[in-house]
Amino acid sequence: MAWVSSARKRSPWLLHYETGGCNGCAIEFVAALTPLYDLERFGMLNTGNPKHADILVVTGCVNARSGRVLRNLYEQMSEPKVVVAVGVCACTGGIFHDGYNLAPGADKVVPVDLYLPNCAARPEAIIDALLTAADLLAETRRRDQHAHQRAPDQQG
Amino acid sequence: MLTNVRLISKDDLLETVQELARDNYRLLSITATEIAGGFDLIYHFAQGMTMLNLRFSIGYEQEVPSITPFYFCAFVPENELKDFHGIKIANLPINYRQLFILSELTPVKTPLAPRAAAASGTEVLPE
Amino acid sequence: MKRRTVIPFGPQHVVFPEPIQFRLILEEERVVDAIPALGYMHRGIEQLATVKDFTKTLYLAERICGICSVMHTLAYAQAIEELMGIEVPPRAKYLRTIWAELGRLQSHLLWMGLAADAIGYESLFMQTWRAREVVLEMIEFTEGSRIMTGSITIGGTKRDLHAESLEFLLHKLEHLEQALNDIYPVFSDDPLIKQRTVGVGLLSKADAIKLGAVGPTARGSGIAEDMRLLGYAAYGELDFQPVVETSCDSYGRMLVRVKECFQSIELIRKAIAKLPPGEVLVKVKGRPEGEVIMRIEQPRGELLYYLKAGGDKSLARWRIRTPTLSNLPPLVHMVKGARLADVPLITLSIDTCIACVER
Amino acid sequence: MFEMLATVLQNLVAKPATREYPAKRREPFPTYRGRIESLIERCIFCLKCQAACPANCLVVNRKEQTWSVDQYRCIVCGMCVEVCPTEAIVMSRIYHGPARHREPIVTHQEGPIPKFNPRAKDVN
Repeated sequence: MAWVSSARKRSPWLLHYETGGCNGCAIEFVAALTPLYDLERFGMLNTGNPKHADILVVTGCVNARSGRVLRNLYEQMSEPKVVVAVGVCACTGGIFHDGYNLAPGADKVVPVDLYLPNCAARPEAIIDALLTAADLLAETRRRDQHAHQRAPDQQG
Repeated sequence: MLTNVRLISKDDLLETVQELARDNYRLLSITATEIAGGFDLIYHFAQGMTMLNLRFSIGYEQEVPSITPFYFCAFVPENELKDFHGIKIANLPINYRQLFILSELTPVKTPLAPRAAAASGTEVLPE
Repeated sequence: MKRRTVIPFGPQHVVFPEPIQFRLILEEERVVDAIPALGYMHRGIEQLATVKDFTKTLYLAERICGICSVMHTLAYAQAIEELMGIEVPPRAKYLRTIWAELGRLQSHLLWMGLAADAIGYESLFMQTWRAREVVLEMIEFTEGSRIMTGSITIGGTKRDLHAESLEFLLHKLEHLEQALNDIYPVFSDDPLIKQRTVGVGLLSKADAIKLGAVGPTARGSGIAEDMRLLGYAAYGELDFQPVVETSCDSYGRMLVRVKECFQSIELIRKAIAKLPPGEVLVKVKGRPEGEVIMRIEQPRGELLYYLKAGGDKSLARWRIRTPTLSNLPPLVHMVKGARLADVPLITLSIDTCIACVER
Repeated sequence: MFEMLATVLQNLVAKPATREYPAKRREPFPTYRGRIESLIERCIFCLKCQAACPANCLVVNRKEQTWSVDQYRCIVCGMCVEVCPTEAIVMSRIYHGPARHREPIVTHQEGPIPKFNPRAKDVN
C-alpha cells in the first residue's frame, strides 16, 4: 500500500479558521486558492468540515471568544493533524500582542506545528508553509504506522 | 474639527431626537468618553453631508434613555456603550448584557472606562 | 402558532472568510428574526490607542481591516493633520487618492468573487479573483506590499510614484478594464445571477434612511450619498458623480459595486493625468490637541472617526464607527422574511467586514 | 456558438494563468518589503529603533552589544529602517519562510561600538 500513502501525502485537505485580527492573511489564503497561485494543483482542498481536514490553518490573533471555537475545531479533527499559524498575529499576537482580549499566539490554545510570520503573509509563503506541512503530515503518518507495526512484536 | 455641536441636557434627549427623526436625519453613531466623574456623550446625526452633534454629560450612576423608539439601529452603539463603558441604558429592546462584543471570558470589564472600573474594584488594565 | 427553530449560522462558515454568528429564528423555511452574535474578532484597538504613541497608532489603524487598510490610514492621517493644522502637499493628496481607489478596486473585486462563490458560480469567482490579482500587482509595484502597504503617513506619503510606476499603472489599468468588460455583462445579465439576486433582500429608501444604511447598501436603495463628495484628498478636483441604483435589492447593490469599479479606473486615470509635481511629505512636530470628526468613503460605505487628544503622546479617545457596523441593522431587517437558503447571499450583499466591526 | 468556440480555441493556445510557484519564482519588485535585516557592525546602539517599533519586537542591549528582532512579531512596517541614523537596518526583499519553532534572531557585535559621524551618511 505504499502508493496509497504516497498519493495521500500530496493531497491533504485544509480547514481554515480566522480567529480575529485584520483578516489580511485570511484574504491572502483565499488568494492562494485562486488561478494565479492555485493551491489545488497540489491536491489541497479547502473544506469547511473539521472531520475531513488534515491541516488546520489559523490566521489572526486568538481572542477570548474565538479561542474556544478554535479549540473545538482542533479537537474535532482526526489524527494525524498539523496546525499552521499564518501571519504574525497567529504566531505571537503581532502589533496587538498587549491587547486586553487576546492570547499572545495561537500556540497558547492549540499546539502549533509550523509558524509562518510576515504581515500579511504572501500567497507564495502560504504555499511554502502548506507544502512543508504536507511533508510533516506524511512524516507523522509514517511514524504512526511504524509504531503500529512494532507494537505487536514488542508484546510477543 | 468638531463643528455643529448642540449642547443639550439628558432630559431633552428624547424630545430632540424625535424632532431629528421627523426631519429625516440619519443616526451615524454615539460616542462616549470617560471624563472626571462620569461620561461625555456625543450623538452624531447627519442629513446628507452636514452633520449635527448632540452633546451632554452624565455621572457614573446616571441612566440614559434608549433612543431606539425613533432609531431602531441605535441598539448597536447603545450596546457598545454598555460593553466598553458600563453606561446604563434604560429600556433597551435588544440587550446583550455587556456581551455584545466582549465575552464572558474577557479578563477586564469596561475597558474604555478604566477609572470607573478601578472605582468599582474590578480588574484594571496595566497602564 | 407554527413551531419555531433556532439555527446558529456561523461562526465557522464556508461563505465568509471571517467568523460571525447569526442566530436565525425560523418558522419552517422563513426567517422571522435574526440576532447577530459578535465578538469573535475583537482586539480592543480603541483601548490600545489610548496607551500607544499616536504615530504608532497609525499602524494600528492600518490593521483594523486588511481589505480597506489604505482607507483607515488615510482617515487617521487626515484626522491627525486636521488636529495639528498640517497642510499636505498637493502631490501627496493625489497619490493618496490613487492608492485609495486601488484599494477600492481590489475590495470590490474581492466582494464580487465572494458573491459569485455564494451563488455557486465557481468559474466567475475564479475570473474575478484573477482580475483582482492585476490590481494587487499594481499595489505591490507602487507601494511595496500587497495588503499592509503603509504608504500613507501623517504629513503626506512615504513613497512617490515615478514615471516608470505611472506607466506600469496605466498599462495594467488597460488590462484590468478589458477583464472587467468581460465580467460586467455576466453580473448584469446572467439569468442564474439574476434569479438569485433580483428581489432578494429588499431595503426600501425610507428604511435605508431610518436604519442608517451607508455606502453601496444605501446607494443600491436610491440614496445618492458618497462621502467622496466632501472633497477630501484630491476628490474635490476630480469630477465624478456617485453611482446610484434604485432597485433596492441585492441586484442593485451588486450593480453599484460593479459600476464603481469602472468609476475607480476613471478616477485613477484622471488623477494620474492631473498629478502635480513637488514634495510628498512635510515634517511633523508636536502633539495633537483638540477634537475632530473625520468622515471618509470606504469601499463598504461611510467611515466615521472621532478623535480626542489632550496634548499627550497618545490619544484620549479614538472612536471608530465602521460602515459594516452601520449596515448591521439594515441586514437584520433584510433577513427577516427571507428564506434560509437566501441568507448567505443577503449577508454578503452588504459586504460584511467583521474585522472592521469589532476592531 | 462561434463565440464559445473562439474562447475555447483561445484558451487552448494561451499560456496558463497560474504561476508555477515553487518551480518558477518571480523576481520580487524592487520596492518589495520582505523582512528586516541587521548590519550589526554599523550599529551604534542608540535605541532609536527600539523606541520607534510599533510592535515592540526589537530589543537592543547596549551593554552586551546585542541587537535582537522577533521576526514572529515584526509587522514589516519599516519604521526602524527610517529612523536608523547609521543605516544599520535594511529591508530585505526575501520574505520569511515557515519554521518549526519561533525564537528571536539575536545578532552580536564584536569589538568597540563605532563612533557616530552624522556626515557619514552623506559620504555613502
